[in-house]
Amino acid sequence: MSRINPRAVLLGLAAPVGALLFAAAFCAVVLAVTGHSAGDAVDAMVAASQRPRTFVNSINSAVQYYLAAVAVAIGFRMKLFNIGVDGQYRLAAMLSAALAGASFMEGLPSVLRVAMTIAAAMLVGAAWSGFAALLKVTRGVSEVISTIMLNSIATFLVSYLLNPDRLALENPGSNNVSTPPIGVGGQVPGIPVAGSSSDLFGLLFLAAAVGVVYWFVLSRTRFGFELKATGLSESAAVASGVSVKRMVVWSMLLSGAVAGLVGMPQLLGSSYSYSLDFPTGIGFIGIAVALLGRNNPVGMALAALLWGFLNNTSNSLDISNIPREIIGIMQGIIVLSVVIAYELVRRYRVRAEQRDVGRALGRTKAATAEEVSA
Amino acid sequence: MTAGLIAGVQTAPPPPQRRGKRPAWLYAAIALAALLVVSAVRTLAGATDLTSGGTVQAALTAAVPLAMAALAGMWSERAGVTNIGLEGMMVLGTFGAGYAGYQWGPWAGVVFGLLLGVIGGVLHAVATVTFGVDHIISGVAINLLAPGAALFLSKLYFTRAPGGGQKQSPPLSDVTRITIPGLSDGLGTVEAKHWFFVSDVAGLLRGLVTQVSLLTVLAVLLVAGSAWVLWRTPFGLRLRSCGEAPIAAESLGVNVYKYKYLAVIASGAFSGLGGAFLAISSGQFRDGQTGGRGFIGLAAMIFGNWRPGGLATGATLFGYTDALALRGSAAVHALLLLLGIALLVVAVMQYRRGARVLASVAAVLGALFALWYFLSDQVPTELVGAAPYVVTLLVLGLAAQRLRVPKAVGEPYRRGQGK
Amino acid sequence: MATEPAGGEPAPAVELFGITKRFPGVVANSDVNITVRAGTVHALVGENGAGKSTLMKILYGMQQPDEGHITVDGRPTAFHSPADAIRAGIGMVHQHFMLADNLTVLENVVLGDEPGGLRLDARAARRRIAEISDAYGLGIEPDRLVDELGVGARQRVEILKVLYRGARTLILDEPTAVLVPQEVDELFGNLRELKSEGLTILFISHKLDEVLSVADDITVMRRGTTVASVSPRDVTSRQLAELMVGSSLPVPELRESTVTDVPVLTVTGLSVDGDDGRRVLDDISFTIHAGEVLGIAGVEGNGQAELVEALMGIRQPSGGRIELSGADITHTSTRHRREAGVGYIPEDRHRQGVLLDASLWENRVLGHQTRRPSSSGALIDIRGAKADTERIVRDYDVRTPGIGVHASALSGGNQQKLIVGREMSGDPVLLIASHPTRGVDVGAQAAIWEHIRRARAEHLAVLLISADLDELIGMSDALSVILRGRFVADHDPATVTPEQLGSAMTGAEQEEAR
Amino acid sequence: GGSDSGSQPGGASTGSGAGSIKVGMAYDIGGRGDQSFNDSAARGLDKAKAEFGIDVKELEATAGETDAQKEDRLRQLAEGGYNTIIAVGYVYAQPLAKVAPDFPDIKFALVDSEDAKANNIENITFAEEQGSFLVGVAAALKSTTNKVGFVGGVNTPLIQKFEVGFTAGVKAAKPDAEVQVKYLTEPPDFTGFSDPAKGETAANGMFDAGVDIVYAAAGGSGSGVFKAAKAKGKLGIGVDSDQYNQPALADVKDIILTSMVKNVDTAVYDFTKAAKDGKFTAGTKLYDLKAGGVGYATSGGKIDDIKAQLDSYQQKITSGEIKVSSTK
Ligand SMILES: Nc1ncnc2c1ncn2[C@@H]1O[C@H](COP(=O)(O)OP(=O)(O)OP(=O)(O)O)[C@@H](O)[C@H]1O
Ligand SMILES: Nc1ncnc2c1ncn2[C@@H]1O[C@H](COP(=O)(O)OP(=O)(O)OP(=O)(O)O)[C@@H](O)[C@H]1O
Ligand SMILES: [Mg+2]
Ligand SMILES: [Mg+2]
Repeated sequence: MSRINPRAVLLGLAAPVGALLFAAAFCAVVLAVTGHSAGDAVDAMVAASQRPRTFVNSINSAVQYYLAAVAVAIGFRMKLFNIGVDGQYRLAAMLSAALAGASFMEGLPSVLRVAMTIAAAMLVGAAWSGFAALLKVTRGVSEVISTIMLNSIATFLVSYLLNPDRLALENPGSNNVSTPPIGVGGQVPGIPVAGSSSDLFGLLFLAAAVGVVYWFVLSRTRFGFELKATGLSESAAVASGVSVKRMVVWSMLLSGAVAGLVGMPQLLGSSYSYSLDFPTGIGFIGIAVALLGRNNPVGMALAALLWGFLNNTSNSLDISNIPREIIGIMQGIIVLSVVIAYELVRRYRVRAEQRDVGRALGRTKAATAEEVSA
Repeated sequence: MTAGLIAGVQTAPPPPQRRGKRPAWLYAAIALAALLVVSAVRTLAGATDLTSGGTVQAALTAAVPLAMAALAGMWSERAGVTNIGLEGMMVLGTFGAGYAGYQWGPWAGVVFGLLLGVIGGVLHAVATVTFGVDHIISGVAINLLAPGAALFLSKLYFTRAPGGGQKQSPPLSDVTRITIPGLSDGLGTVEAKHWFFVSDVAGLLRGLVTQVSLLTVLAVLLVAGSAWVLWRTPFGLRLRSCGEAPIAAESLGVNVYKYKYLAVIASGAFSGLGGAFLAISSGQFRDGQTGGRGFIGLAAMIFGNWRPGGLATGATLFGYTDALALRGSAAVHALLLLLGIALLVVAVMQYRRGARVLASVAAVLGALFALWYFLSDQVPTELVGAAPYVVTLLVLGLAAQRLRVPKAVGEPYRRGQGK
Repeated sequence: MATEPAGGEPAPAVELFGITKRFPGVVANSDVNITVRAGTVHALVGENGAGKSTLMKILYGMQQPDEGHITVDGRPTAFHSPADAIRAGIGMVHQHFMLADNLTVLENVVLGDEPGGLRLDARAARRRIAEISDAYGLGIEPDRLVDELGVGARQRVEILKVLYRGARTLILDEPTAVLVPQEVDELFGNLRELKSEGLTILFISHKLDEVLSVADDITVMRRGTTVASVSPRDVTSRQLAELMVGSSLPVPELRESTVTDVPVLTVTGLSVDGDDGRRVLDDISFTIHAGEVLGIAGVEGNGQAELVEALMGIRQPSGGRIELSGADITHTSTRHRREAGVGYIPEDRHRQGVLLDASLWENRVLGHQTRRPSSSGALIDIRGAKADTERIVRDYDVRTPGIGVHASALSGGNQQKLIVGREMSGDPVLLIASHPTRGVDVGAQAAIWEHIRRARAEHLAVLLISADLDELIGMSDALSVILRGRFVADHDPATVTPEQLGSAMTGAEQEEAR
Repeated sequence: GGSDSGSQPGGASTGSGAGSIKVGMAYDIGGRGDQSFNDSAARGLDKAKAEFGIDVKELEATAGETDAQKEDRLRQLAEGGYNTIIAVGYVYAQPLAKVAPDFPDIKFALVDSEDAKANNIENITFAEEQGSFLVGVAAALKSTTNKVGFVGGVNTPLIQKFEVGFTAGVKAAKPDAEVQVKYLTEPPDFTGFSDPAKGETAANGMFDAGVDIVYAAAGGSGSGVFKAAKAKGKLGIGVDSDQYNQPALADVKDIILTSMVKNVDTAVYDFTKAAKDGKFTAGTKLYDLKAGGVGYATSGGKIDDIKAQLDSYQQKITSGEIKVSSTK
């Protein structure tokens, strides 16, 4: 839009900020009631925020959350709920780790190795989400149900494959099982940060690029337009020449491909192999982050940072004798109150807009009271 | 579109004509035929566990929380509110049962579990009914919030309780389990003979009369009671009308908000009960105990076409595969053959209905499963647990036909805004 | 029975005093006063958006007035919900059907007022329904699923619902909109029957001849207030219409013929099967030439929707051939057809025509996302789309403060104008117009007709489907009647009357000929 | 906790000046009160605290977290002045490998893993297979049906060590006995350690198939196994600590034949004591039968009659006459 409407900006900020404040207040009350000091909690979090290591870890977490959120958001744009990002990234990380660690990769140039690993992960992610898409377009099976099932099936498949008889390494004496380690040439170097022992993920830039591409595709391309149109009204989209089935397939595939990336920063920047303790559950965090960021590329980045920070303060809270479980409550409250706040703001905006239309058309009586009829 | 989201079948055409009720004998005949096939496979594969009383018993125990979750989903969706927050509400139920159960006995646990589920239901109702938030989004939020809250509370209350820990409650005592003495043993004797069909029926019956928890009995009553309330009472009619045509209901003086609230709260109560049953039957509240059962319950509800009988069947099927998978892989191996046969039956049915492509897909899959059975001795242990999920996908993908979603499910409703 | 106050005239069945109702941005009713005599048929007329439905919803307790009050049978009342109104003996049949398809007729009827205590007494309900159905000759089977009923039957179920609740005052909001003339006659027969039983009827319609034939009193509304109360004996339908709009009426008409001999759309032997496998279109053939408008008359549900969908590529035909300017497009996609120059004004604009939660310029892109000026290549040309939206807003007189507002903020008529403007852009060769002026007020109607006429003069071929027979007759160069999925008659619009069309549409004509 | 010493979890007691050590403990998922592995470690810590009056701080892992977060946990302890740090669980191997070199003055213990080596790390490992071997012998000797069962919580190499040892023990005592094996879940689904319902179903399946004794190496799910045994009048074998004496299992203690004890508490206590006394030694410290790191419990008296046989097997293992493999 040509003009920046201050009201729109204000309203856009009101919801998340209001929800955050509400969640913080709620948690403070919970802490106080259960005999903890909210002040200590704040101190602990402030202290954490000033520690370079927490900073790095938060950003690194955020990078993964962001990728997961984008994957979720692609579907959300057309009201398609890819709950299966979790299974998709785990399977993708596992298989691409096996590929990256395979001995024949050793001879290849580094860039090619990394590119192949990432491409493999995207393919696997897309293939796994493709199942859900296929079931939906051919058989009308809700993707909510099928992706939930596929998540569980992915778990079993990964444990089947992560076995010395198959893709994992024979590693006697270790209590962990993992794929062959990825050699230096297959790794993505991190960015050192002063005062922190861990580096920022090099694939931070990949996440940023994904964000830019996401923004561009959705707001500037025909595909993005059709995705949005389908989300707003499937019937109108069909009448306008959009093939909804094709949109379902493409958005699921794209979502799965991005989901495949979720495990890459960790795999290529820190773990260098897929093992039993590879982080899980990021797909579900992605859903929360996408909701919080309203599928907006910048909004999701901020939300991912918030989530990353919150999840990396648990150690500090623990040290200060604040139950870190409060973080879980806080996150739940944030999401619940933010969606309610968005809804309230949306209603307010619609009414305000209609009032504007009415005023422009001279149909409103001059001094009608601010009737709010909802 | 949200309306169709949770629906199992969305693009499939509406069910053809035959909408009238199918007679009870038909269902009985289908059940009988299924039992015959199962017992044939049991005999052929020598997998006695396929129809043993123990399996039935375990299946029943596993099915109860799923059935409660499915019932919860049905109540909510019949009133037009999609509820994927079932999982979270179940988590609250498990905690409630743990909290009250270890202090005041299992029935107090049941009540508390129910009450905590209700809190989850109220949250969902406030968000979706009062504030018109997208139902799926609200459900996701509840699924985030509930485990966080349960964990926080469990750390608070259980850490210092004897036998408890930060993530688990002290042990809970079980409710009474009933066994019909003479019958149970008699059937056991017959079952042990491994006669074709006869022993299978005996096993089935024995499972139903041995060590049956009062909670299971309660669950059966709740399923039947829900059917009665929703389909035989004015209350039920009004509630269902809110899921089919809320504006029409409103125009006849039905307070749609009230019924939606009641339905979602009932949904919370059933989820809470499901959670409580889970905690009590496993003797403890534990963090992560629900393990996605809320979602499976939802799948069972769709499988059951939003009807009590159907969802009970769905829940039992999941419970059965789950029980088999846990009890031993020999029976799961036989399950491959069973699955193969079932798929071939589906193929024939779809072929007769004219769905050629579907029929061939089913046939090929069926043949592959059968082949897998004949070419192997057992299913790799890592894959055994996947059985319930694979079966669900196959059922939804290949067999689900006449699913009828409540028409207004998932749609926002506001009073006085009907066009 | 209406209560008789001590002596003299019976109290009016309903009186409305100074009713005012505001919606954000709109004053739907302002200071409305109406008196409805007991035992009469009272008609309420007015343009779209004049506030008729709102007023009736207030009377029925579905909405609460900001100011004013209501009396029923002389007693002041306050309705907080339809339940209150039902208790006071008021029933309403809404402008749009209020039925749950997946419930039975019985369930729909008794909903909210079920016989029996804890348990629903289905037997008692069935008996009551049969009684009422027989008493007024409604012919209703209580155990059918509503899903299986046609419009006429649904209408009767709606009336039965109201009677079942013992209503003494019936509100009928545009009950005839979806009925064919014969069904309208039946309905009016029912209404007279009800009146003779002492019931009071409030009746809303846009069809002024109907109003004149059935009403005892008429109230005219304009811009949210009552502007006149007249007796049908004293006015003509023309005068009534002018009261409604405050100016003289436009008439749909095509001046000189512009029909060429260049075929644009040629359909041969088109057949379509419905979702349930039944044949809904059977062996349809026709040709539309450049500069020609082909009108299709028919009762809703006789295959028009499927014909349009088949032509647009939304539904696959099971047989036959569709040619656009000589090219076979039978199996091409909707997008391809749109790119080939097919414009489409869908019958349900909210479902198919606009994205309510998107801005006007995004709505301009809809359906044109592959063509200039909305897009270039795979990219959306935002600047081009915005500029062209400005043009449409100007040329088609879309009343809006800007092109950035969401479509939901516009009134229905203005949304429709935007759609027409969009579908006319990019020089279409064929326009498929389904009820292009439905729910649009007379001013906008005239503008839309004018745009169609102008494009026709520039060799546009038009397929026009409308329930408004005057519009069909006035705007078409040729007319076909569709009945049960077949073309059953062709008429010359220059000579045919609405009555003739009506009987052809219901099949009465065929039977006579036999 | 198991010892119910009234200790404040996570609370730092006021050090009474003894020595200058402050102990930081990083638990695996489940933490204090898991009635299992972590609890055992906690008991050791409680004992040390009670005896030496030292300052302690306990933190624990969250499900699904990354190595970086584990590393942060260790570093926060180190930076917080805790100079004696115990990492409980093999999941801390990689994180500790990164942390230890940066804090050469701090003494670390890593339980259950040799994957991180440094001259300030003591690797505490246990010969679970040896302890499991002995309870396997007990199971075989006590079984009347010649069928025994093994229920593992999650199918990981660590739990496989229990299985392998158990099977070897059974076969050693009765070569013709059959061992049925079931894992409740597959990683990364770790709910198998906390789902008693699953344990019960699996155990019931075994009992129905004629098994009469089941060894539950399944953490918290073990209670389900015992519940099934109790209902069916069969026997169960506990794991990690002497489960006969666990308050949470009081209801079912009478069917607990024995338990394979893994004395994490002893190891933790020993390590703490050594650190306090300045006797820390880096490198692997194997807690096997010989060292008293593993063994079997006799509470309840159900194996008193076969004690002699068990002792002779124990003797053979400690003497090296029997070698128990730890992998399949
Ligand atoms: N719930 C509502 N919120 C906001 N505005 C409304 C609402 N209902 C009606 N309006 C507006 O009030 C005005 C009167 O509408 P109403 O439906 O009463 O018109 P009507 O006379 O029945 O028109 P029609 O002939 O098209 O049915 C219109 O401008 C309409 O858009
Ligand atoms: N249900 C509703 N909820 C909110 N606003 C509504 C509703 N219905 C109509 N409006 C608003 O009322 C205004 C008028 O809408 P409506 O379509 O009824 O106007 P109208 O007077 O009939 O105009 P037209 O004659 O052009 O159709 C618009 O601003 C519209 O957004
Ligand atoms: Mg209008
Ligand atoms: Mg109206």
